Amino acid sequence: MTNTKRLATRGALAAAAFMAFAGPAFADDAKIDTGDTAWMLTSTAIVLMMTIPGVALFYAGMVRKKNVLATLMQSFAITALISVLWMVVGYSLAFGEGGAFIGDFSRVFLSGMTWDKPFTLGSGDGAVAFTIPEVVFVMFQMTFAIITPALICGAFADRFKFSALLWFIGLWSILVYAPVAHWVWHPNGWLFALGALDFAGGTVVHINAGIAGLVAAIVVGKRKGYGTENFSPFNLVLAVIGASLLWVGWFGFNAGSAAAASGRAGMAMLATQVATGAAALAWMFAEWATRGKPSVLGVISGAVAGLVAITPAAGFVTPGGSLVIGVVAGVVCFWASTSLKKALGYDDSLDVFGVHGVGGIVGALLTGVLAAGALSVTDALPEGLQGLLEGNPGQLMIQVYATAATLIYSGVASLILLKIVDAIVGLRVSEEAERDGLDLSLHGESVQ
Amino acid sequence: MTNTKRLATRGALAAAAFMAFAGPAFADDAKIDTGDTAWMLTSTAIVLMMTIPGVALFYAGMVRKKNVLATLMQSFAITALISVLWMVVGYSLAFGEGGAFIGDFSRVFLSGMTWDKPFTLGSGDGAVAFTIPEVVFVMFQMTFAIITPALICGAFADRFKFSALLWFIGLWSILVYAPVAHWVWHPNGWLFALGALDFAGGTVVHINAGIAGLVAAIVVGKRKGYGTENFSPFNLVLAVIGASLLWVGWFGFNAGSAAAASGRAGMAMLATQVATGAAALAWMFAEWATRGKPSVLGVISGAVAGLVAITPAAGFVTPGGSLVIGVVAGVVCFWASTSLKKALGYDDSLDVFGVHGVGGIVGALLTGVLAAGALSVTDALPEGLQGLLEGNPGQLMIQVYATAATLIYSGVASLILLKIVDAIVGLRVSEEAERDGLDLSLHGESVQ
Amino acid sequence: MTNTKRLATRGALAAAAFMAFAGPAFADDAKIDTGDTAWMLTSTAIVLMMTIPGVALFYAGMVRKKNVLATLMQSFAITALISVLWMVVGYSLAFGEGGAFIGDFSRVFLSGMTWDKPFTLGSGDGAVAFTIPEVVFVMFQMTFAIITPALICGAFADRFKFSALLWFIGLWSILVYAPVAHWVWHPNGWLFALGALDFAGGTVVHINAGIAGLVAAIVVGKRKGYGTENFSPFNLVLAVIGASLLWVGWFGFNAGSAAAASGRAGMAMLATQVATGAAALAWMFAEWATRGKPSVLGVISGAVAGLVAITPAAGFVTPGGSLVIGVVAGVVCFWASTSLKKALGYDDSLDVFGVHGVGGIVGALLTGVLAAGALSVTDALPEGLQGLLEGNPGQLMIQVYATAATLIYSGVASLILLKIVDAIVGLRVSEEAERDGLDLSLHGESVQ
Amino acid sequence: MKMVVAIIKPFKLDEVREALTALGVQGLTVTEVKGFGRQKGQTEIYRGAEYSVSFLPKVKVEIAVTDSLVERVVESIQKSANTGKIGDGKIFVLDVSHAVRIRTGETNAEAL
Amino acid sequence: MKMVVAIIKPFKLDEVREALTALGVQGLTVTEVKGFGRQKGQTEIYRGAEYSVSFLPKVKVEIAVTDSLVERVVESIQKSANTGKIGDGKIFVLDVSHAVRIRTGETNAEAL
Amino acid sequence: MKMVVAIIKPFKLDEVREALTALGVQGLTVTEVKGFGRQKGQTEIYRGAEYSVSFLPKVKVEIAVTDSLVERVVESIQKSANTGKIGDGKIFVLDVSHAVRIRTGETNAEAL
Ligand SMILES: Nc1ncnc2c1ncn2[C@@H]1O[C@H](COP(=O)(O)OP(=O)(O)O)[C@@H](O)[C@H]1O
Ligand SMILES: Nc1ncnc2c1ncn2[C@@H]1O[C@H](COP(=O)(O)OP(=O)(O)O)[C@@H](O)[C@H]1O
Ligand SMILES: Nc1ncnc2c1ncn2[C@@H]1O[C@H](COP(=O)(O)OP(=O)(O)O)[C@@H](O)[C@H]1O
Repeated sequence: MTNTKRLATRGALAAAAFMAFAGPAFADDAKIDTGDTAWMLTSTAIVLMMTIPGVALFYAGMVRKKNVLATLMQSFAITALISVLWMVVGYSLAFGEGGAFIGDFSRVFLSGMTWDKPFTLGSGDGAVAFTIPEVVFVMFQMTFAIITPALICGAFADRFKFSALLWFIGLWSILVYAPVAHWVWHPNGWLFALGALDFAGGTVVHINAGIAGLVAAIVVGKRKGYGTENFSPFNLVLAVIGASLLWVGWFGFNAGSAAAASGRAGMAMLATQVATGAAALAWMFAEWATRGKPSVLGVISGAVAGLVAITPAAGFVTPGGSLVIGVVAGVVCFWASTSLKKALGYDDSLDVFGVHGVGGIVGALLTGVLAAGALSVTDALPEGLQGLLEGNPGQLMIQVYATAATLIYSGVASLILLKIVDAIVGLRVSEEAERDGLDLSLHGESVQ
Repeated sequence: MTNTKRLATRGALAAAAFMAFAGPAFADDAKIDTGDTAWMLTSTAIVLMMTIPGVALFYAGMVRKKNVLATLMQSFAITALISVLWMVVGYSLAFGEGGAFIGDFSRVFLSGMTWDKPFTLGSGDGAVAFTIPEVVFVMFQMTFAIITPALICGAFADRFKFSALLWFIGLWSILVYAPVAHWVWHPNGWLFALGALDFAGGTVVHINAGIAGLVAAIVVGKRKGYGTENFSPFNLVLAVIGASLLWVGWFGFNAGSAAAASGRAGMAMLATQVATGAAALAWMFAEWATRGKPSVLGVISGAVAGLVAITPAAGFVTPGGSLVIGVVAGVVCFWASTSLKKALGYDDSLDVFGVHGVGGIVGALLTGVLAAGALSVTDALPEGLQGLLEGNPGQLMIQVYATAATLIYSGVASLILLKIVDAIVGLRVSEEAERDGLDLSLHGESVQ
Repeated sequence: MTNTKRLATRGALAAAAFMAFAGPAFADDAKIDTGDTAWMLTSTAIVLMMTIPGVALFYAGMVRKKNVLATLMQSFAITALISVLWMVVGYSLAFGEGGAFIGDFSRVFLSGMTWDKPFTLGSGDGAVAFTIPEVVFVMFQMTFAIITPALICGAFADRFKFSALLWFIGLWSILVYAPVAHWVWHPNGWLFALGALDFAGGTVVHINAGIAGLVAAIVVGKRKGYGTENFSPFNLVLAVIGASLLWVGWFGFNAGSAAAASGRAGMAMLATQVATGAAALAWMFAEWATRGKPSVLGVISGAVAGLVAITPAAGFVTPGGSLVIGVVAGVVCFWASTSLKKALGYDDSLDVFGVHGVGGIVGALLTGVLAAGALSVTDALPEGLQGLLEGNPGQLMIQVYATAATLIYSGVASLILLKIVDAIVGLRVSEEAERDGLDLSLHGESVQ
Repeated sequence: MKMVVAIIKPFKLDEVREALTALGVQGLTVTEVKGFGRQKGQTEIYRGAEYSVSFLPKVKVEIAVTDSLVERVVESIQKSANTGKIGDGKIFVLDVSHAVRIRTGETNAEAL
Repeated sequence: MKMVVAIIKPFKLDEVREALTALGVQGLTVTEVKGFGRQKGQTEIYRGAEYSVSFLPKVKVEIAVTDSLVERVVESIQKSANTGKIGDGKIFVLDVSHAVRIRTGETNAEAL
Repeated sequence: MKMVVAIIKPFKLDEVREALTALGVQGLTVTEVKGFGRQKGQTEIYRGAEYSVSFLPKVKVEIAVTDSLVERVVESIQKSANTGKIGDGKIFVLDVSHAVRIRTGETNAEAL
C-alpha cells in the first residue's frame, strides 16, 4: 500500500469514525436503531438551542443597549432563513453525491430523501452507513448549517444592515458553507479523501465562520467610536446564559457527531467537558494574572474557546489530550482577542476570529498532534488514527493543509460576496442609524 | 366497505399514525423499547421547557414592566396546578376508556397505571399499542395538558386576578381540555372515529386555547388605556428567549408525538423546522412590506405561528407541504393579529387568538388539503391518509368539522366557566391594581 | 438470615435499584444498550443545564443588582473547576473500588476507564452492572459533582471572596463530596451496605450542600445591613428562568438516576413532577395564608423544595406518596426559610439550608416512611424495598442514620476547610468591596 | 423666565403633557424619580422578610417658561395631575436667569 | 422657600433620609445620577480593553424646605452623608419662588 | 454662584465633558432624561399598532460654577453640544445661593 493510498483510507475512516464507525451498507430491509435515532433527535434539538437562544444571547449580551434586539434578530432571522434554504438546495449541495468539490442537485427540495430506513452516505467503497434515517441526518446537519453563519454576525455587530445580512448570509450558506461541508464530510470530498480529521466541524464551522467574520469586519469597517468610547456590554447576564446554553448544546454538537448513542459519543462528551473547563480556567487565570481581575466575560469566552478547539478533536483524543487542548485554546484565544486584535487594529466586535477562527485553528492542528490511535481502531485500520505524538507527522501536515484550504477559500469567497452585496444594497447603516442604535433604526423597537 | 366505515378506519389509523403505527397489542411479557422510551422521556422534558420558561418568557417579554412577574407567575403556577390535577383526575378523564365524549374515573390518582411493560391505549379493534410504558405516556401527555391553559393567559394578560386564574384554569383543564383530548386522541373519541387528522394537537391544544383566550379577553374587557397609551413591550429580550425555547421544545411536541424514535419522528421534526422558518420569514416580509420595518416581535410571532400551524400536520405532509403551511400561516396570522384584531376591536393582549387560534385553524384545514398519503401507508391502508390535493375532499370536510366542534365546545364552555368564576371571586383586578401593575398589587414584588 | 444481613442485602439492592436493577455482570463482549445510553447522554446534558444556567440564574435573580454577575460567576467557574478536578481525581475517589469510606487512585486521570462496553461498578457479589459504558457514567456523575458545590454558594452570596471560593470548593469537592458519594453509591460504601435509600442524591447532594452552606454562612458572617436594609431581589425574572430550568433538568437528575430508559425512569419522572407541583402550591398557599400574597419567589422556592425532597425518593414511591412528600416539603421549607431562619438568626442569603438542607432531610426521612415495595420487587427481594407505612420501621431508622452521618461529616469537614481557607486567603471581601458590589470590586464589570 | 418643576404620578404624564401642549408649551424634560412623602408604599415580601417600600415611583417634569405663562402652566399641571389621592405630588417654581437654544444660540424667550 | 439639592453616595441614602425625617422633613425626591468629579472610578475590563469609568453612580436628593429650616437641613445632610472620603458629594441651595401641592392646591409652606 | 443645566443629545456627553474640563470645571452631575420638544421621535411598531415615540432620550448635565465662569461654560456647552440639527437641546442658568462640599464642609466657591 502506498503512502498516499494509506492516507486516503485513513481519510475515509476518519470520516467513518465521525459517522459512528458503521459497518457495510445495510440491506434494504434493515431497521433503524431507535437508541441511536433518539440521541440524534435530541442532539438536533440542543444544537438548534445553541443558536436560538444560545448564540443570540451570547452576542446580544456583549453589545450596547441600543443594539441588543438587532443582535438577537440576526441569529433568529438566520435560523429561519437557513431552515428554508437548506431544505431547498443547501443539503443537496453539501451532501448530494457530486464530486470532490461540491454536491449536486439530486436532493433539491429534499426529493428522493428516505425516512424509514437506515441511511448510507455516498456510494461504493467509501460509503458510510448509518443506523439512523436520512431525514434525521438532514435535520442534524441543518442545525450546523444554521449556527455557522450565525456565528459570523458577531464580527460586524452594531453596524451591519439587516437587508445586507440576509443577502450575504443566504449566498454564503450556499456558496461557502455547502462546498466546505462537502469537502470535509462527504466521502467524495477532497479533504475527506485526503484524511483530514475534523470530528464535529472545526474547519467547516469554526475556521470557516471565523475567517469570514474577520474579512467582513475589515470590509465593513470599524464601529464609530472604536477605541475611544466605552463599548462595555449592556447586560452580561445575557451573555452568560448564552454561553451556558452553548456549553450544554455542544454536547449535541460533538457527542451527536458520533451519529450514535455509543461509547464514542460518550468519549466525545467527556473530551468536550474537560477541554471546556480547562479553557475557561486558563483564560480566567491568564486575565487575572495580566489584568488583575478575572472577568465574567473572560471566563465565558474561555469556555467557548475550549468548546471550539475541542470540536475537531472530540472523538480522537484522550481526556489528557483534551486537557492540553483546553489549556492551550484558553491562553491563545485570550491573547488573540486582546493583544493580537489590538496589534492588528481590526474591529471584530465580538471576537469571532479571536475565538472561533483562532480556536478552530488551535483545535485542528492539535488534533493532528494528539490524536490517539486507540480510540479509532478498526479491523481495517488496526493502529487507529494517530497524531504526531504517536509518530505520525503526516497527520499534522494534512491538518495544516485542510486549515489553510478553508482559510483561503472562505476568506476569498466571503470577500467577493461582501463586495457584491455592498454594490447591490450597501453593507453599512448610516452614521445616524449607528448612533441611534440598530434596534430603533432597523427594527423600530427598543429595550426599555 | 361503506364510506363511513372507511372513514372510521381512516380515523383510527390517523390516530394510530400519531401513535407510531404500532402493531397489535403486545403480549404481556413484551419489552419496552429503550430507544423509543429515551426519546419520549426527552420529549417530555423539552415540552415542559416550552411552558417554563418558554411560554412564561414569551409572554412576560411582551407586557409592560409592572406586569412582568405576574405574567411569569401565571405559567409557573399553572404548571404546578396541572401537575397535580392531571395525576388526580385529568389523565383519567382524557385517556380513561370511557365513551365517545369523555374518559372515566378508572385512572384517578393513576391507580391501575402500569410502568414496566408496553402500553396499549383503548381496547378491541381500535386499540393503539405503544412500545413505551404507560407512565411515560402519562408524563408526555401531562406536558400538553400544562401548556394548553398556559397559552390562554396571554389573552387576558395585565388585568386578570390571580385567584380567578387558578379557579378558571383548574376547571377548564378538567371540563374542557380533558374531554377534547379524549375526542381526538382516544380510540373511543368521536373525532378520532370520524377520522380527524391532528398529529400533535392543532385542535386539542391550539384552537382550544385560542378560542378560550378570545372569549376570556372579551369577557374580562379591555385593558385601561388600550388604543391610547403606549403598551409597547418592556423587554423583548425575554420574548426572544421564550420563542427560541418554544421552537426547540416543539421538537418534543411534534416529533415526540410520533411516540417513537422513528423516521416518522424525523419527518415531523423536519416539517416543523421548515414550516417555522417559512412562517417567520413570511410574517417578517409581510410586516416589512406594509409597515416599513421588520420587527423582532414580528419575526418571533411568525415563528410561533408556523409552529402552531404545522402541529396538526407534522407527520402527514412533505417538506414542500410544510413550506406552504408555513408561508400561509405567517401571512394569515400577521393579518389576524393586526388588521383583523383592530377591525373587530377586542383586546387579546398577546394575540392568543390571532396566533394560536387562527394558526391552529390554518393548520387543521391545510392538513386536510396537503396530507400526503405516502407518509402514512400501512398494510391496512395502502394508499395512506390523503388530503384534498391527492383527491380526497372528504378529509378536508372532516377537518372543518373537527375545527368547528372544538371552536364551539371550547368557546361556549369557557364562557360558562368564566361567568361562574366571575360570580364567585371576580375576574378582574381593581382599576388601581391594574394601574400600579399586577406585580406589586397581586404578588408584592417588582422588577427593579 | 439475620436482620443485619437482610439489611445489607437490602442496601445493595437499594443501590442496585438506583442503578437500573441490572442483572449479573455482562460478559466482556456484551453490547451497550443504545436506548439507555441515549437517555443517559441526554440526562447528562440537562443536568449540566441545571447548574449553568439553572442555579446560576436562580441565585443571580435573588441578589442585589451590584452582585448579579459575581453570583453567575460562581456557578460558571465551579463548573469549569470541577470538570477538571473530577477527571483528575474526584471520580476515582468517589467511584474507585477503595473501601467503605472512600475510593482509591485507580482512576486518576480516568486511566483504565473503558468506553466501548457495558460498565460494572464494584466487584464480587455487590457489583452493579450497567447497560451503558463507563465513560457515560463518569460524565453523568460529573454533573452531580458540579451542581452540589454550586448550590452551596447561595448561602454566602454577596460577601465571599472569589479566590477563597475556588480554594474552598476545590477542596470540598475532593474531601467532602467524593467520600460521601462513595459511602452512598458505591457497593463498598458503608451507607450503601447499610441499606440507605437515596435514589438520586438527597444525602449526597442536598443535605450535603445544605449543611455546608449553613456552616459557611455562619463562619463568614452576616451581610452588612442584614435585617435593616432592603435586600429584595434585583431581577426575579432571572430566578424564574433558573427555577424553570432546574425543574426541566431535574428530569435528568432523577429519571436519569434510573441509569436506563426504563419504566422506572418514567416512574421517577412522574414522582418528580407531582411532588414539585404539590410543593410549589403548598409553599404558595402557606405564604398566601400567612403573608397575604402569593409571591413569585415563593412559588419557585416551593418548586425547588419539592424537587429536592423527592430526589431520594423518586424511584421508590407511588404518585400518591410523591404528593405527600411535595406538600410536606413545601410547607416545612417555607417555615424553615422564614420563621426558623429568623428565629436562629443566621444569614443564609438564598436559603440553601432552608431549601436544600431541610428539603433533603424531609425527603430522606419520608423515603423511609413511604417507600412502596411494589416498585422495587426483584427475584432476590420479592417484597421490594418497603418503608414504615408498609411495616418496615427499620428503613426509617437507617434513613435517620444516613442523614445524621451526612450532616455531621459534612458540617465538621466544611468547618475545618473554611477555617483553613480563611487562614490562607481570607474568606470575606472588604467592607468597601461589599458596599460597592462584588461585580465591580471582584470582576471589574457591572450590569448596566 | 421660570423653571416649573412638577413631581407627579407616572400614569399622569401623558395627561399633563397634553394639557401643557394645549397651553402652547413646546418642550419639556422628564425624569424618572423616586418620591418619599406622606403616601406610604406597598409592602414587598421577600422570603419571610417584609419591606415597606418607602420610595415610590414618580415622574419629574421640568418646563422652562416665560414669566407670563407661569401661572397658567402651574394651574394646568395642578388640574391635570390631580387625582385627589395622597401622593399626587408637588409643583415648584424656580428662577431661570438665562436660557440658550444649543442649535441656534438663540437666548431666553426665543430659546424655549 | 429653598430647594436643597444634595448629590450623595448611594449607600448613604437611607441614613440621610432618616436624619431629615428626624428634623421634621416630610417629603423629598430622589434621582439616580452619575457624577463626575475628583473621585476616580474603578477600571472596567472588556476583552482586553480597559475603561476607567469616569462617571460614578450617585444619588441626587431634592428637598424643598422653608427658609427657616434650610440651615439645619444642609447641616444634617452634610453630617449624615459624610464618610470623609473623596466623592462624598455636594449640597446646593436654590431659591424656590412658589410651591403647590397638587392634591389640594395648597401653596408654599403648606404645600410641603 | 450659578447652576448651569444643559439638556443635550446623549452621544454628545463625552465631548461636552471634555470641553468643560478644558475650562477648568472639576465636577458635574449627569442624569438620563427624556425630552419632549420640536424634534419628533421615531415610530415604534408593536403588533400592528404604531406608536410615535414622543419622548426622546436626552442627557441632563448640571454644573455648579462661580459667576465668573458662567458665560464661558454656557458658550462652551453650546459649541460642543451643537450638531445644527433639531433636538440639540437647551441650556438654562439658575441661581445657587449656597454650596457645601460634604466631605470637608467647605462652602461656596471652595465647595466646587
Ligand atoms: N419637601 C419636598 N421636597 C421635594 N419633593 C417632595 C417634597 N415633599 C414631597 N415631595 C415629592 O412629592 C411626592 C408626593 O408627596 P406626598 O407627601 O406623598 O403626597 P402629597 O403630594 O399628596 O402631599 C413625594 O413622593 C415626593 O416625590
Ligand atoms: N461643580 C459641580 N456641579 C455639579 N455637581 C458636582 C460638581 N462637582 C462635583 N459634583 C458632584 O459631586 C460628586 C462628588 O464630587 P467629587 O469631586 O468626586 O468629590 P468631593 O465631593 O469629595 O469633592 C461628583 O461625582 C458630582 O456628581
Ligand atoms: N421649555 C422647555 N423646558 C424644559 N426642557 C425643554 C424645553 N424645551 C425643550 N426642552 C428640552 O430640550 C430638548 C430639545 O428640544 P427640541 O425642541 O426638540 O429641539 P431644539 O433644542 O433644537 O429646539 C427637548 O427634548 C427637551 O428635553
